[in-house]
Amino acid sequence: MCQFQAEQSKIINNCNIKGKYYRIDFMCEKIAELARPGQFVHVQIKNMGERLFRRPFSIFDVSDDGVLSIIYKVVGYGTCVLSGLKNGEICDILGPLGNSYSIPEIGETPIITAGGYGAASTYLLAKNSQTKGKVLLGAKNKDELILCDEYKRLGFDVEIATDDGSCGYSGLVTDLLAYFLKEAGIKIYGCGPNSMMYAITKMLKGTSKIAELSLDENMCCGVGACFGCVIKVVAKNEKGWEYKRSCNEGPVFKSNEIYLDF
Amino acid sequence: MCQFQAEQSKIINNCNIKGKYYRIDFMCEKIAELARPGQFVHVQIKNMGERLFRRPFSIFDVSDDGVLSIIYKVVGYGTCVLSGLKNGEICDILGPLGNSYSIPEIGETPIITAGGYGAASTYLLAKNSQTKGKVLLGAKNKDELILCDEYKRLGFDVEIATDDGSCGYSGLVTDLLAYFLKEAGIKIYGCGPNSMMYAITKMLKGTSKIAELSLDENMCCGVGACFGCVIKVVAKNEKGWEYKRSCNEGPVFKSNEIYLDF
Amino acid sequence: MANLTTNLGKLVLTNPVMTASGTFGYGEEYAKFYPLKQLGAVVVKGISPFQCHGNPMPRICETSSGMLNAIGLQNPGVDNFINKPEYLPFLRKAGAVVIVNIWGKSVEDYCAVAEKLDGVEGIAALEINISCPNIKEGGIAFGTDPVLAAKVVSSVRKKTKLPVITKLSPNVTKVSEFAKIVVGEGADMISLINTYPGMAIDIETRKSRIANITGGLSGPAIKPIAIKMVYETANAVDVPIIGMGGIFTTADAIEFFLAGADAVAIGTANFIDPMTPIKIISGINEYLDSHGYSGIKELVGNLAI
Amino acid sequence: MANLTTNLGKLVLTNPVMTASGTFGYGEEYAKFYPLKQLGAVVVKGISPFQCHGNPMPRICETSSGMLNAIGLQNPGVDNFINKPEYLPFLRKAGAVVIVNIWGKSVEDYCAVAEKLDGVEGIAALEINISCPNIKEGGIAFGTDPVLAAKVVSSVRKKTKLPVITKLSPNVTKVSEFAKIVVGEGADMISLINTYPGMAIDIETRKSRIANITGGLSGPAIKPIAIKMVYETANAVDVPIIGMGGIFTTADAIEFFLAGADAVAIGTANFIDPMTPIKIISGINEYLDSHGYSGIKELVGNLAI
Ligand SMILES: Cc1cc2nc3c(=O)[nH]c(=O)nc-3n(C[C@H](O)[C@H](O)[C@H](O)COP(=O)(O)OP(=O)(O)OC[C@H]3O[C@@H](n4cnc5c(N)ncnc54)[C@H](O)[C@@H]3O)c2cc1C
Ligand SMILES: Cc1cc2nc3c(=O)[nH]c(=O)nc-3n(C[C@H](O)[C@H](O)[C@H](O)COP(=O)(O)OP(=O)(O)OC[C@H]3O[C@@H](n4cnc5c(N)ncnc54)[C@H](O)[C@@H]3O)c2cc1C
Ligand SMILES: Cc1cc2nc3c(=O)[nH]c(=O)nc-3n(C[C@H](O)[C@H](O)[C@H](O)COP(=O)(O)O)c2cc1C
Ligand SMILES: Cc1cc2nc3c(=O)[nH]c(=O)nc-3n(C[C@H](O)[C@H](O)[C@H](O)COP(=O)(O)O)c2cc1C
Ligand code: FES
Ligand code: FES
Repeated sequence: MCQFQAEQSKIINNCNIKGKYYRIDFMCEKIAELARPGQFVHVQIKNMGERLFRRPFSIFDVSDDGVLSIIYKVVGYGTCVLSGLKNGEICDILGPLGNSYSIPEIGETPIITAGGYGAASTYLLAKNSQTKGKVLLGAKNKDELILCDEYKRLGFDVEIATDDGSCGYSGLVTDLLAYFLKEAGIKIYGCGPNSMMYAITKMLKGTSKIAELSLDENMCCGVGACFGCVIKVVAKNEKGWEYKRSCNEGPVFKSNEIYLDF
Repeated sequence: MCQFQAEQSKIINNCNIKGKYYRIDFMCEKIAELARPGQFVHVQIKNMGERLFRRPFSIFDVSDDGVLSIIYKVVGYGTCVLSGLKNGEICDILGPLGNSYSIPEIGETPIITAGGYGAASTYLLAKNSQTKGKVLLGAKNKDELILCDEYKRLGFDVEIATDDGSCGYSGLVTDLLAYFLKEAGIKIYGCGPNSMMYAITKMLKGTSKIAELSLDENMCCGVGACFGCVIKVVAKNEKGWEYKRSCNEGPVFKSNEIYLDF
Repeated sequence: MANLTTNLGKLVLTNPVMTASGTFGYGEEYAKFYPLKQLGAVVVKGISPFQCHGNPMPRICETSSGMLNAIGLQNPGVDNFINKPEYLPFLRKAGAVVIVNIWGKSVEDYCAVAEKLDGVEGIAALEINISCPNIKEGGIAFGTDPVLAAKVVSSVRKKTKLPVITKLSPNVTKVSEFAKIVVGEGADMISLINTYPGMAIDIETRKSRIANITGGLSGPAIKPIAIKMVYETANAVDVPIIGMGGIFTTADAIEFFLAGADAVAIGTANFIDPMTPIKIISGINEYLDSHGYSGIKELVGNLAI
Repeated sequence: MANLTTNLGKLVLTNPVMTASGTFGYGEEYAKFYPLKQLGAVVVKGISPFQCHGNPMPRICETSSGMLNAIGLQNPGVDNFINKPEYLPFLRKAGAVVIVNIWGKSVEDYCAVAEKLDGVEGIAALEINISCPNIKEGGIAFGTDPVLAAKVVSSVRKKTKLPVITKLSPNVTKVSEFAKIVVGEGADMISLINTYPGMAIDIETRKSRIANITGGLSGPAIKPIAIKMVYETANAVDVPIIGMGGIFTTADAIEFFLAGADAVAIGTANFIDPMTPIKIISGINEYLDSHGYSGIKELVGNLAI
């Protein structure tokens, strides 16, 4: 059972990294110490007024001296307010929440498939992995591409796919993944839009490979209390599926657990 | 009929003047130009989140170059948020609202009785008055006393009453007023807590003197549309009174208009 | 540019944005901000056969994303409304489309106002308020009792040739039942929602923040309730629906159209930003254009299920 | 230090602060933040005789100062609840005072759960949920029909020796009528309010933000409605009242006590700040001390009129 807590965390850096993407660093010692790859934090963004919910973000990186970092994209009200917060301001953070990716065993080559801000979720995994592998980064176009250099610096091969071909392969990042599927000794990880995760799930149906995929669902409590964030997983009952809480039993699910109803 | 408008006004100064009292200056040319003594503005304070209402404040002073100033006391949520706003931020201001004090005629000596932030409401009156007179300032204690020097600089005599006697007369400012009541040629003005205004009203009942008193009521629209801010005024009907909107027919009422039901 | 013309049965408006009764006085105040004829219609504060002083103070307070009010329908009475220059004559001169919100303490009262207003120049429709939570007699009592609701509407219907809107109370289990009843009695349109009964207490004085003890809740807080009730009602009756409750932005108004409202009314938002109705009119235009709709009608009830 | 001991008939709690059903899971998650026995009571998510998958996603969305949910009462069923280590056995070990919220699609369902729970160790009371707006059968249908409400309560009453709380729906014209009815049928306590039916639409996708189309509104937005209903109910019945709806701060809780609630429950606020109930327990203590009350009882219903 995971351990987590609420921590009053001071912002020590909050800056634009590219286009709509920002990086924010918090002094957040207790959560940083416990964090495992693939887990997330639930952030109470200050000054959101009438909007009540916390916002979930993957833990991008943690440092030994208690810094917890997030990479976030400004997509709506909360992330917009977040981008305006200043150094020194305090946010209440819950974490580390959810389950985590399993670290590749020695001899396993990790193949990380990530789309958009999904790339933030798998960085700590790559960092903690003893074997270097590949990162397949997908984005709409080259301006939406993030973290290439960071993954390269970890010693990972980075391959790129953009929808419009403005960088790397022109097409879906799952096309790139398809090339590697037959290779032995690989371990597939994925984080990105749910449609991408479901596409990977489909690709793997009927093969013996099992990916670890992180799914995005709107979250309310973030800790497993409200049942607001469920996804369908395979179950031995009359329907063939049941709901599991993506904040608690997830966000990382095994591809053979994920139930596809389309 | 009064003229008023909404103006996007930039904060050019917002600083503590004493204890819980602040002064804020806006660049607010159109409203400043129209402002008359005793009128107020209705300020939409930024970042109030789930609290919707504007907050009403007397126009303390205006300058020829379009600066409108307010003196405010931090008493609750809105005024607290207001005190945190920075130079350069914009507030939406409605004004100038309400009626105004009549300027003393030549030969009339103004006696201004003010309590707390009420002193802000009568400053422009004193400034525009051709005859200098007296200002009777009331406060709980000397730390709550504001604007003495400002009134002196206008050439007014300032007399002080504090509840605890920590400065000037020990007692109610209305006791001071009582001294002057018999003098000829005076014109009484008042602004302060409603209880103080009603006390003055009572003092004047049965005399021939008529004061102009500014009353405070919680306001919603501030322009006369909601009927949320009414006070009882004397009327020729079976009840002897009717409600008038303090934002529209007020905030300044003649003491012989004010209906006392206690 | 999309076509904002709004057909509410016989009543044709240049656009679907009105001001909600009681939040716009008798128009004079907000006429200082923009010409009233830019509005689809002005719905004036509730008018009764007699003059009414309203409730004691305090009458209003802020709540989370909303407000409570218990004004108590203060109004000059129907005769003053018709004759005094600052009321109907002012609105007529301003060229406003005027809808008169009417109320009374008895069925006879409602009829008396309707009768007096019938044939008076410059009135486009009547809105029967059977849903005010802030008066002791009348108001919400009519709007929460099916028999009384039917009686008021059928009686008023006989006294006027004007289109009759019935304003429903949200304080019922199934608002669409009331919609069906009043349409059956001759209501040409439904408007909803009125404020929801509520209360707030000052924990220092231990008094209710409203002298009347309870008040009516309005503002964004109640928008989800209003949207649900409009959706339910639009699926139950065939007459035009005027939706309101917490509309502050263009997006809020669009939500009401998608839920099934043919027109919308702006209430509490006027108090915060007097320009709200005008901003929303142009916002609707932009939304229609950018989403490829040629007119408001295409939006109404166009929810994707 | 004031005395927070709270007497709810036979049920005696160390303090008047509970967690509201459905907002606290089965306690396990929030037990990571503080020991559950610090709470007056834990009210668990609604339990039915059968396992229930709940509604499709999306199930939740934010609204102004509130939220909509249509979880659809997902739950493991009464047998799993009693036996699986993560449910009742966990709560028992944690030393929590447990109130079980129960529901069903028929009167028989309600009785079946009540019967199974009767005599099981570690349960302090049952809360009959006749007010969930998010399921097709049962739920709110029972809470908005006086005859059905009476039937459910009288039937459950016969199946259990535990104190029975009835949780009322706000979606009625006069909630105090329902309070009187269920008290007449043997309810030992009343809790209110459950969520209010609502809806929100995404104007880009034109879809409801909730897959179930409508959901239940909770949070500070509905607090004025809840306060009013508690006030009305406290003046109508003599049994203890558990008040809830938008309690986020100590001041909110005090408002409920002044309105007439004997205890309060924290719902939506848990999602925002898990420490809310604990902060409010100590906040109540401070308020009582600083205002010279020796116990919570002196505050209950002590509104200055
Ligand atoms: C486990 C998890 C990890 C995530 N990690 C990251 C990350 O590392 N970087 C990043 O930029 N984003 C991440 N997201 C998505 C992020 O939570 C949303 O972009 C953010 O909540 C949007 O908030 P907003 O107020 O700007 O948008 P709005 O659209 O205004 O939000 C409205 C509501 O929808 C929810 N919401 C909107 N988009 C999403 C989404 N894609 N996923 C979940 N909820 C959403 C919000 O939380 C809020 O409740 C993650 C989501 C989950 C579930
Ligand atoms: C015509 C007029 C002129 C005023 N001039 C000044 C001035 O020059 N300087 C100054 O400091 N204050 C003035 N006030 C009072 C000022 O409006 C309130 O102090 C302020 O609204 C408090 O807001 P808050 O959010 O801090 O308090 P809260 O208590 O959090 O406010 C809650 C609600 O009560 C209303 N309210 C609270 N106190 C008052 C009050 N005393 N009068 C009216 N409404 C109130 C608020 O507007 C708000 O709607 C004036 C009031 C009126 C009616
Ligand atoms: C201060 C105030 C006064 C109101 N007076 C009336 C009225 O006289 N007649 C009426 O039918 N509705 C009245 N209402 C209800 C509004 O017309 C509207 O139905 C309600 O406020 C919901 O809309 P909103 O949330 O946009 O304000 C009043 C509302 C407020 C806030
Ligand atoms: C996500 C969620 C799930 C809920 N589930 C239940 C439930 O299972 N049974 C029940 O009686 N009430 C349920 N409720 C209602 C709450 O217990 C409470 O009555 C309501 O939310 C009002 O309180 P609040 O505003 O503090 O949240 C639920 C509320 C929410 C927000
Ligand atoms: S967000 Fe509440 S259970 Fe997952
Ligand atoms: S505040 Fe609306 S009429 Fe005065």
